[in-house]
Amino acid sequence: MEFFFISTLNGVIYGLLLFMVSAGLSLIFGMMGVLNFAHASFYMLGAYLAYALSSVFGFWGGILLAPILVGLLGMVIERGLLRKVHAHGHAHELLLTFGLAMIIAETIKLFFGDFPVNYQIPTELRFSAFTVYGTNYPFYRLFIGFVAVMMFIGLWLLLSRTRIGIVVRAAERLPAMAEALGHNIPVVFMGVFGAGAALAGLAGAVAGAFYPTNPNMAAELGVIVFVVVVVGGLGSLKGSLVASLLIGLFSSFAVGLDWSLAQLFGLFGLGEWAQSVGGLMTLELSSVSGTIPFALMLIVLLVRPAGLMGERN
Amino acid sequence: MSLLEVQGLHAHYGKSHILHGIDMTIPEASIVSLLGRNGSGRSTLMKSIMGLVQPSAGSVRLNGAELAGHRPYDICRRGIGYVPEERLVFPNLTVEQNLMMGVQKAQDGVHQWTMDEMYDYFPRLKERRAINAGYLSGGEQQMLTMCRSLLGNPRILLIDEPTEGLAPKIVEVVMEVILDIAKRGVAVMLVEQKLTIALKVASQVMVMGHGELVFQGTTEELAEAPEIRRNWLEVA
Amino acid sequence: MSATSKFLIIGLALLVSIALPPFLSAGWQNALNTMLIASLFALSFNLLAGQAGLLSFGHAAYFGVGAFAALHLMLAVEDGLPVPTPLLPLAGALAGLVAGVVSGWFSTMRSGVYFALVTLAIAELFHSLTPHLQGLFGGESGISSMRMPWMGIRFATILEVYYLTLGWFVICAVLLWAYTRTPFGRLTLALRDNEQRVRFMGYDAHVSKTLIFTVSAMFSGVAGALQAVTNETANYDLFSAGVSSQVVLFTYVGGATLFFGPVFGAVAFTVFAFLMSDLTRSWLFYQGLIFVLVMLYAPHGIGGALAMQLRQWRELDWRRLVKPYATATVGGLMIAAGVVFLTETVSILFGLDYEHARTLTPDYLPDFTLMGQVWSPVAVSTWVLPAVLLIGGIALLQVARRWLDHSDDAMAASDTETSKGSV
Amino acid sequence: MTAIETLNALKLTGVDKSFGSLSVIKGVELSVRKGHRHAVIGPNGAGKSTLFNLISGMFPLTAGEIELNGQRISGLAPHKINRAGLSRSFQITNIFHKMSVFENLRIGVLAKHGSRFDLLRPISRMRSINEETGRILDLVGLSVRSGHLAGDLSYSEQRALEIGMTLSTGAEVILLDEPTAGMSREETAQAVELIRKVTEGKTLLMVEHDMSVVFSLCDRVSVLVYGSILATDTPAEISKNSAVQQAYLGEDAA
Repeated sequence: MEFFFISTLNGVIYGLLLFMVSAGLSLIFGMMGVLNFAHASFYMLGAYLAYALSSVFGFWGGILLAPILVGLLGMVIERGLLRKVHAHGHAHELLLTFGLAMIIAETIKLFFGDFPVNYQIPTELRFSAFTVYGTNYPFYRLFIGFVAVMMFIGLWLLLSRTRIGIVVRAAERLPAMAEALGHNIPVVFMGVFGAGAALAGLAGAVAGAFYPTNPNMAAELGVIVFVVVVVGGLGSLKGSLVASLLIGLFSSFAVGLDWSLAQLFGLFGLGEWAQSVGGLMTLELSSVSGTIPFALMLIVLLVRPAGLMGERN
Repeated sequence: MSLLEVQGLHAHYGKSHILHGIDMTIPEASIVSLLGRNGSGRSTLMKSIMGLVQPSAGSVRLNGAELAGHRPYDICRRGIGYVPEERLVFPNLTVEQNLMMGVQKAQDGVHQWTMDEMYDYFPRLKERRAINAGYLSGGEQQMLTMCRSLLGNPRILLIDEPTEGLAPKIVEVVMEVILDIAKRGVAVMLVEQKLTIALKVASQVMVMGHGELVFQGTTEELAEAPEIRRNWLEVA
Repeated sequence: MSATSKFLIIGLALLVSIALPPFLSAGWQNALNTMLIASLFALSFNLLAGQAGLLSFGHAAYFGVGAFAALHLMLAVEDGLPVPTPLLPLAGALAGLVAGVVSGWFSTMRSGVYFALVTLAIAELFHSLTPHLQGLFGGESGISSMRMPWMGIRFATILEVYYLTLGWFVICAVLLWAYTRTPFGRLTLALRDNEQRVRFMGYDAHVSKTLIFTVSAMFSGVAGALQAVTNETANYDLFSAGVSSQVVLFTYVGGATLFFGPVFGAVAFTVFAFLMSDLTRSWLFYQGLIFVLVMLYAPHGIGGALAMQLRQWRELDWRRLVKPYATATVGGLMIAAGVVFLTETVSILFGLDYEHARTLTPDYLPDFTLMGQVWSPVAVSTWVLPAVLLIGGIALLQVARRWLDHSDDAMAASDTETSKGSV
Repeated sequence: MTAIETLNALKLTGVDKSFGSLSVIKGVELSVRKGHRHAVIGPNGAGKSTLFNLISGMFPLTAGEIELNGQRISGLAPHKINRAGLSRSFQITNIFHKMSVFENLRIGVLAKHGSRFDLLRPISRMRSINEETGRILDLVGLSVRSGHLAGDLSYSEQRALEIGMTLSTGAEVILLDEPTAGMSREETAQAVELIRKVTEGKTLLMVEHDMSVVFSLCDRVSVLVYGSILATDTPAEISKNSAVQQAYLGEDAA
């Protein structure tokens, strides 16, 4: 029971974090058709900037300022770089963001070194929220989840209740028509790209204090974020949320389970045979927990490329 | 005096030369019907005026101000509304939100439309205002796109094939609204395939063929030009 | 460029790559060997990405599979299987082919971004699964073996391995080039250009793309096998996204639209890495910067841009162009110098050594050495220099561009005049 | 199979197509006689392009059957339909822009001769293939442009190439989708002559808006309105048909 409870909680919170990063990626893909390889780099940049700024403006100052800076950078990238290669097609845009991801990672190494930095939760936030089954559950984990939930609500309100949100949703489907109705769509695109980057930056600023902040954090999260948006459906916010939670829960449960295919065969009396086959048969779920998201992504791409909630291919 | 003035307008789709130097003027508060067969370049003419297709040469002036080369949002804000043939409602937004997308500040001396006026024109839209526009019927979508563009308070409204695929009753309603719009001082440029309908509402007629304007005049003048009808409009 | 001069250049390159290495240090021999492997990998990748227009982000999978297959064969040879060492890469080819048929069939069911994502997912699947598969991939530590002598050749020195790699590279490059001359090679180009039309002209597009994918994976497998033969070991790291990215980088910087473009990129970056990785720890930064600049300003790669200049060689009026081109070159070099200076300065000032030095002198910021000079971080001159380089460089580029635009206009004007005269 | 049926190169029986709840093609019956030139006309949005897409296999049918020379082709993939002897052109020029004009045509000739997956012979040595490509190049009048990139051709040349590519796979039944779309009056006249020349002895089904083109080329005309065939007859009879005039001009015209 303890395993179940803690795993669920951790999974949900990790999932919410994934959502914070993938929401922007999904939004950008839905609108512009750009699969942004540098998106997880914005997450990393958020963490490092928050770390650097927190030494001057304090922890909260860092968390507040870092996403703004990352968002501005995103806008500059969209306006100055992406738009420039747009005429060469989506593959070229993809390659450009792929190059940007490299540059961002190397720039961070240049300033902060090729090792984790000491970005820490301030002591006033370092307490346990509650104690369950004798384990202290850190408050900050809940805080990460809280920020993500607030972000989701904020985003949802913005998109469904405000004029800006309506313009964004309209431009996502029919940009030329929206422009013919008098809306400056190039600026909207730039804003969405910046907002998506800022969200990833916020996620980095918040999560970086809890998880290690190192130059590999973009590469580590990058592919998982792709898994999330593909499984959820490229361009679908709701899909991203569901897929994030799914992957989050899955990762936190799989680590603790030692199921294997051989055990499954054991239920049918083929256990010994499966054991003797070895290889894939005897792999425990916990050791392949890193593999399953990719398998899931592959299956979704092949069977239903629109994803769980996407409407279009 | 003339509101919209097009001079020597050329346009290409890729390599295809669609418009071969169009010259035309549209007076204020008039209804001009643009006739011609499929592929004669009527829709492209509208899109080039709107900036959705970049003209390769020529000028488009609204009250004397040059618009060729401007972006569509700017052209819209300066007073040209556009209702595309494909209707293009935003399927993921409600009827009301679709209408909100059209709202623009009115310029001086232009009739300022309100949401209520739209609902008076088409009570059906009011009933369905909270429904996603993707679920509307073809006729309702046509009403919606016209109202959406009207809310931008245009000086001239370009409407591409409004009656296509609509039941005769709805066609009548739409045409009445078009007449009413013109009465309130908004010029209308109408692409219409059905000759009888086009002639009924129009004060002026233009006929296009192979990317050129082959006739420009009043409905009476067209009636006296049977060779134009035969060569460019009828199945003969 | 005429066919004969192409032939001459290739012949000369071949001659140099055969005759020169014995006179080089082992380090250079090793670098050349790496270069050939990277070139072959990039050539095979480009068959898919450049010629067929299918951008794969997971080609490490076939490179890695080829490497492990070769190692298993090497282990078997150690146990007495009579396979000559020079034929080891055949195992890589076979493994690449098998993996390519399967992944190719599935990934080419999708196109565009979705194709890229499928290939990415397949490679990640390999990367995350292989450390847990002890038998096939040797778990996290991988598997190792040794090259066996054959016909009196011991394959003990890097030079011997280099010649083996060179042989395979030449064979594969010739085969890949011949491929472009076959009907199927032409169809490959047609598929990139307009897949829909190909289908309506009587071709099964899916089968065709699977076949192209397979050929590409097969040659990638050979490249992987050559790497395994060189290193005598391989582990799951071969499947990492880094390996897949490298080949993308080589290919697009070199120029995906040219047959030898990817070789150009692979050679340039391998030499760059070999020379720079000792000099600076920021070389990966420069590599990324070069890639992005190429994507922005030379979308067909450096090779593509050069080829275009070569094509226009005769038509261009060089007397008019000398001045702007020279100015642009100086401007570009100034910007490059400025960027390098700033990057290296940052690298030093934010480095661990400097941090250590600062703790020794808490009151002031100590000087640092760069390019044989001593600089003070608080001196104005230290920052004026890169600023001058950057601003001056950008200004020169602007001037050069204005001259170029001007000469274009002048040329266009003189063209119309002559045509008028002829009428 | 009766004698009459064998005279039909193409036969559509009860063909329906809907996209979701939207019914675009409704119960289309259409027969194209072997050797005829047959036009499909109709107002905007009548479903002409959809009909072509159904025949050529781009979309699956919702209901009905399509036969080519008495052999069922509905449900086949586009490449199989092409191999069965039906080739189509596209309304929007659909060529290989980055390949030479010659190679654009050779791709089709290679398909015709089954050299689809040939990986073992250099293409330059395939003499008969290259000669046949040259003949088609001559036929569509593009010999002087042989080595140029197809993307560099003028628009009307590209349209001619489009027709050449449609012919190159050796099909006996040719579908041309608005071959004169976007052309000026003079270019249209040239295109008509070209189409007449290259479809000699073949069966042609074409979508066309320009009535003068239809009249000068075609033996039969079918009028498609709201997804159904309103009438099929000779051009002269069609122009007298009041229902057709009404569909084109409005409720109470004619």
